[in-house]
Amino acid sequence: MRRFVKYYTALAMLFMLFVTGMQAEAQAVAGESGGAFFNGLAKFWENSGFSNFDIRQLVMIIIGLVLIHLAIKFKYEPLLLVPIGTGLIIGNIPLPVSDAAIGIKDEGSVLYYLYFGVGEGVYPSLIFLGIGAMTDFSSLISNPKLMLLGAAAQIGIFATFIGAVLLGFEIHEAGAIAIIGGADGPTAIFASSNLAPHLLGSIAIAAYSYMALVPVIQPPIMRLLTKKRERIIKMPPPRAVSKTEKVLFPLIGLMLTAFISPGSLPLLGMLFFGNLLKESGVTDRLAETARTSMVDIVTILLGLTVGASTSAAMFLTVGSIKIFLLGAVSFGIATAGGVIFAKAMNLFLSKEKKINPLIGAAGVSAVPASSRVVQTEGQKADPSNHLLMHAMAPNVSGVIGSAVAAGMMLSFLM
Amino acid sequence: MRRFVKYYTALAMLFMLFVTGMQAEAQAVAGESGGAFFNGLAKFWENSGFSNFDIRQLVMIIIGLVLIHLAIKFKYEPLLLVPIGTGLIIGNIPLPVSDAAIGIKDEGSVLYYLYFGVGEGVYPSLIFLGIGAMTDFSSLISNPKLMLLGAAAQIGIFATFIGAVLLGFEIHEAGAIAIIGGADGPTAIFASSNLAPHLLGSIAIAAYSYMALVPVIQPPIMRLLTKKRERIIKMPPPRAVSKTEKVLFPLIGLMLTAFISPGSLPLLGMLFFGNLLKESGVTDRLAETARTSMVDIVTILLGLTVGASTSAAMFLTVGSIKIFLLGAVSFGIATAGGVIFAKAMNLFLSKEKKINPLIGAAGVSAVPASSRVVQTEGQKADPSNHLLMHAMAPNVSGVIGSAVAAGMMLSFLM
Amino acid sequence: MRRFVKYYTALAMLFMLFVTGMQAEAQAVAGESGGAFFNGLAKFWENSGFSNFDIRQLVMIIIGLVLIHLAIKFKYEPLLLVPIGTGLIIGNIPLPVSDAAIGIKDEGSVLYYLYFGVGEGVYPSLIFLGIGAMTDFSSLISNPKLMLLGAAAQIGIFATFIGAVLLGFEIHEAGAIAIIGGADGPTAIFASSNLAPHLLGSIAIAAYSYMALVPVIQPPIMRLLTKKRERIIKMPPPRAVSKTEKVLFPLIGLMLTAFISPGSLPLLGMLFFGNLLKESGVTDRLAETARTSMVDIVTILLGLTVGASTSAAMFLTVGSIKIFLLGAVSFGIATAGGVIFAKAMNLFLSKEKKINPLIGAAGVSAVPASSRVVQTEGQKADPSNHLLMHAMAPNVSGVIGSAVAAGMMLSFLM
Amino acid sequence: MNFLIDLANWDWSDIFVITAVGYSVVFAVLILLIIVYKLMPKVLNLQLKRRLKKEGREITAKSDEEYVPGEVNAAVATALHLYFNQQHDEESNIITIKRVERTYSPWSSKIYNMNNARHYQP
Amino acid sequence: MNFLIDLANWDWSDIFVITAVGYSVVFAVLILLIIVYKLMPKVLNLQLKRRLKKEGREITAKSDEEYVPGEVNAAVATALHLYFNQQHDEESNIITIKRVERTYSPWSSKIYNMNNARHYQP
Amino acid sequence: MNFLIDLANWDWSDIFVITAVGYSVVFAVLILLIIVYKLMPKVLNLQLKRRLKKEGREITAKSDEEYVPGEVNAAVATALHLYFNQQHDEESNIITIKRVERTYSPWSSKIYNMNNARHYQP
Ligand code: NA
Ligand code: NA
Ligand code: NA
Repeated sequence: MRRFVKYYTALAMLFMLFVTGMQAEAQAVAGESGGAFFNGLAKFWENSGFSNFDIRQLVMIIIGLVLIHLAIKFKYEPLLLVPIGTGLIIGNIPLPVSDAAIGIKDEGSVLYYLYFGVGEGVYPSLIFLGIGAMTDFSSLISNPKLMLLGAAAQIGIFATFIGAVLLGFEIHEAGAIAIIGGADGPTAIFASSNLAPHLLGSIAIAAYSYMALVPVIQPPIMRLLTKKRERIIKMPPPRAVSKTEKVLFPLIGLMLTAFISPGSLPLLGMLFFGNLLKESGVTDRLAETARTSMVDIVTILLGLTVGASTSAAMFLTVGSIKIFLLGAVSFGIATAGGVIFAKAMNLFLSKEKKINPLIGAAGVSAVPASSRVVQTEGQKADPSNHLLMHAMAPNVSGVIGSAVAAGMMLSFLM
Repeated sequence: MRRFVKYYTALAMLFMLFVTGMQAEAQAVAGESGGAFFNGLAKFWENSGFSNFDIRQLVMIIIGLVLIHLAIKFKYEPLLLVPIGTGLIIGNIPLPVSDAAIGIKDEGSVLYYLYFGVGEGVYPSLIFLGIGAMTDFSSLISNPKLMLLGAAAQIGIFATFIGAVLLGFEIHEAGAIAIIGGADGPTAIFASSNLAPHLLGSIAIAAYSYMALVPVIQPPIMRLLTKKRERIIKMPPPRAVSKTEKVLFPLIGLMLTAFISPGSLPLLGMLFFGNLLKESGVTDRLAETARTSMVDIVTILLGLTVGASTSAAMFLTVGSIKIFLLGAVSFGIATAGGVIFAKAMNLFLSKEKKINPLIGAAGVSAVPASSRVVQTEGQKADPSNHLLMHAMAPNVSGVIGSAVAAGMMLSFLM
Repeated sequence: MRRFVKYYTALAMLFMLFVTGMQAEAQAVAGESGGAFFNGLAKFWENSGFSNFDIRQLVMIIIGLVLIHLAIKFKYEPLLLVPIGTGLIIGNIPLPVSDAAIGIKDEGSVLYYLYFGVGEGVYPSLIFLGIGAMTDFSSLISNPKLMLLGAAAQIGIFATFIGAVLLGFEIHEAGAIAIIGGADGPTAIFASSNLAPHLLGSIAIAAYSYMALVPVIQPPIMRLLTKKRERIIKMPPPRAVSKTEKVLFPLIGLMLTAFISPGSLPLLGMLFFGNLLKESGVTDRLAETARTSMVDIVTILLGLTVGASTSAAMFLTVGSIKIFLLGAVSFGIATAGGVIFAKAMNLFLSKEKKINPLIGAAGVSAVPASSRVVQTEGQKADPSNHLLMHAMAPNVSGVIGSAVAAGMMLSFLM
Repeated sequence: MNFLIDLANWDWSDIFVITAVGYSVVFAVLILLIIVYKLMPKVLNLQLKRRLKKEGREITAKSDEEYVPGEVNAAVATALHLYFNQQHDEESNIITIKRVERTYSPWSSKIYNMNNARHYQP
Repeated sequence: MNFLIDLANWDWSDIFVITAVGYSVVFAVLILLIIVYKLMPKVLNLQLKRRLKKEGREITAKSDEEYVPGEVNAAVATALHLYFNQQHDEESNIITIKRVERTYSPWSSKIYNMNNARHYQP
Repeated sequence: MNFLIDLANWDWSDIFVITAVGYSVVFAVLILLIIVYKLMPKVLNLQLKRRLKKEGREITAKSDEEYVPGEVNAAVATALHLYFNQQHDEESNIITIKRVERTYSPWSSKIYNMNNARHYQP
């Protein structure tokens, strides 16, 4: 009996609110023209996402889901495609017109502040710091001439620049779009945050999409441009690299690149700084943090806000289609540039020093995806041939080359 | 002898300064009216904390010490009560009137900048990202109907809203205070940073205090509202959940909640994003960082600055007493709401699917404290009954429910 | 044959760009006065680092390389000298006059934003948080009277203040320079960011240089001022310290120092907060993050931007030479102050409680470098004497003393 | 959405509208989620069935995936027992590392901190 | 607190006041801390004594908690010896992890970095 | 450097100048790096030779430091084989920790998360 009373007391308490609410409504009904509750609900509905919905936003959300699907199913650049995809969803939820700052464009919203690091180029710089702290440049140090391949592949950038101008883009926009040809995500984001912020979303998504598709795009071009006889070339193993060389590498690299191309300093200065932290042998704890927590936090925020800043109105345009077309072509040209340059170099090299031209494809800076593609293709021709180490040299010098090219674009166009 | 000389030379050097100082004083005494040194010391004393001291600041410092004591002695929400308690001490040290920016309200001080993330709602969002990356929603996925309990318990929020209006709070203030009823710290901070920044300190401290007291507040209400026969109900073990379901869960959750209640996007968008990083299987390193270093750094800064921003003048008011009263009542109502709703659901469920009504109490979003209370209470009735897993479902859905409710408040009141 | 065609098609494609470029040049040659390409290259050269080069910038870069060399070769304060040295290089690369924001002084550049934490004193505060979370104060708690040595050594600060005024520095500048005598990097940076931002680079580099040279500077002074008979004094092992004492230590320390010297709150508040996180026993995960990822990230950014902000024009001045001279003298005075005070204390202590005066040298706050120097010197006199533990007490109280002194300077001079 | 209520001149009906609409939406959201999550395994299963049918196979042992088998349950119970009686540490992760660390660091608790203190770079 | 000195027109007496007051306050703060920390164990002990008295017990073996016993001291000396002769690594923590990692990663130093480089997502 | 081109009124020759100068500088930078890195080991070796000469010794076994010896190469090949066939995990580091953690945590996958969830402090 006691329990019975308690039960109903509490139950009454729970539903009292509703009853009061209904009474209020009833009164409202009497006094005014309609039920306040249903009136409120209707107004609420009018302002929720469902009624504000624009079909283009649905398209954007589906694109986001596709990127996430690609990342999970095929492990294509997941560390960036998952955040970017989620960002696309978040950024394209229809928002009510309200004083509450929620969207990434609303000054004072959380996303607005987190986007600051993208808009001002801080995140790409910090990512380069992390990359420097995780990359081993010894294959490059042991065989410096392979850096030429990393330079050659940057033809993708300049071909895209001309292409973009031809397709009618304004000159700053063309400069930003060009960097897609470098196959380097943070560099592309850094350049377009400076040159063409309104295209940042399209450029970033194009860049990462093609970088994700490296294992699909590169092999046919590589096979088309090489003969079996070339693909089976075995290269001598790289020499051991001393600690002193590893320490001097970032210092020399920093000074040389910054002197000649100061525009690349925010990226390459950080890259070489990170690498010095790694190789100095006395700052291991800093390098460890730079390549783990720091770069992870920045990656999360970069991906999410790049995605969220890409609104349907800005992305679903003819311009974006052109950017994606240019991206595909420039990737092909960059790959071809690297492979052909390798073949050209072989004309000047003695027989035992010949380069396997496949590693030219690694001149695009998609690290280490390109190197792995080279390894796989090399093994298809000769299962005992391991090109991975050799491919890393053009691969990491491609990162340097792309950043220098981006620095040049900034110097010319700002 | 040589040592003797050195010794005295150095000793002379050491005390020379004092002597010079005394001379200066002596001169000052002669020229002016008093000893410059003691004059300086007196003026210094006038401006130090001891002479500027206000009894209310002492009260605040004691409150800080009590919170720290509770955290250390009883392990009540230590990750937040230790920083908040320390913040209370730091924020209530009497400061001299000076051009040096030290206090959290002085533009340009360190605390001022660190508080930015609280004032703009950035920290709560990032904490939800970390929570998403550490929470396993599988118990919820395996038995979705238990989410109703998480919805039911949110009656605490709306009851508090009405209560706060009744107690004379302004409508925005009432909306902010209401969220205490959700038993979710970051949500309460997020809501009040938007709706009533001047009450943020009181609301945050009330919310965390009651969350800390969950093991004290909930059990009597649970026992009052349930019969032994109900408390010994054993629930079937949850089914295994596939990886695909776990991946789809955050994506669906994100879209549904954001569409219906866009105001909850800064919290729930981040929560589901974090969970996707965890469950995608391809972004483990991002999830790992999000749930460790990132969330830890944010927690430290959030707690410290929330505490430091709570000055005596703002906290030691009748308003705060009302807020604490409302908090206590709303916690009880939320608990009762969950338990009673569970009993109501049992009326419609077949015998073998009956819910143990104790898990309704876990509908408040104090994760995992509430679930552990349920487990303990369940074992008191039947030591072989393990309710922890089942309680996690309403518990995490309580987090979602609270954030949706907070989003509604923002939508209505901004 | 087919391969032959492909090869040449692609090769043609690759060099087409160059040809077109040359054509454009040729046209330009015809129309205008010179080859556009070489014209462009020349203009580019004029604006690159090589032609803008100032010999003083080369000096700065060499100083950067020397700091890095010292850090790597002799492990002198590597966690800060490597970032500062790299920063010096980056900050003294000659930049073209351009709209592109690259340099640390250009509003909107990446380095500009990262420098914010230095300019506003946020980084030093956070470093003190990390230091608190990694320092064990038990040797201090077990023998509090050794704290007097940490106070005595602060004479270095006040002697430097008078010296700086004598050498003609403005009073605020003198206050900032004085803190070098405290041998505490973050404290010196914090003080000069408030009192004399234009000297921050010189002061920081002087402070860290001398801290790096602690093993070189201190031993001769220590030997000069002590007799072998004193150096072999063995001190009783410190008593065990209870957990309660360890928890109370930061709370009492925080309140006492903040009350008397509110200006030291941004540093000491954080130090004791960090230590409370470490000792509370319930916030281990926060302490762990504070002393690893958090402090590492801040250290990287602090060192890099302090270095990069130190331009040749500001550093290569007579003022800097004075600062370095003052630094050397003040280090000597601080060391002597500690040692002599220890000997003075012995006059009042019973035989079995006599202090080994060597540990007075650890009163400068270079933790733990000074303590290790003491240990080494102690073992030279008696290989069985282990002074490390005892030296830690004055060493960590030196940190507190320096921060109080800096707080006083801020109070007087702002 | 502040069109909904005139915030300066609210009356009690506004309060009740906020309460009623707010609480209803909380329920609506969670009920929608319930419906979707209830459907989800069925849809996923459907796909699985279709695929299996195409491949000409039959689904047989479906149930043993749906429910956690008995021995797992027993293990769970044991784990819970351990959990509540052993005061298991917050983060075995970190603890583990620390333990390993100890092995390499022959310091007593007091000395050990000096090793730690080496990190300090003032 | 700039009331204390007229910063624009300071004279040498101001400099000495700053020096003397500043240095005195540094001493004052640390002396106060000494006093409090000296009192602390006594106060704590007092509480303990009271509690034990209430429970009717006597405190006997106080001293062996006050001082680190001999064997611990020996261990400390050994540790210090190892410490200064072995150039023990900065952070055994991280090193340990690396070692364990190696066990699972059969890469030579050169190849090993490629594994590392996999993290790079340009 | 926008002096170089009149960005408002560019013509095609500007485009080609940017392209040609830009691509040339990329090559120039990397060729310079190649030269320096080619010289580097020689300079370092020179120093070594000088030092050794001073000490009156001769350099003999230079080659075995220049090239990775055969057995290392074999190990590399094996490692590569393992690498491409085993789908080795992204970060053995983290995985290792997780494994160790498991040893200390007798939770099944479902319960295990509750342990994790303890971190949540709403
Ligand atoms: Na590239
Ligand atoms: Na809740
Ligand atoms: Na000091």
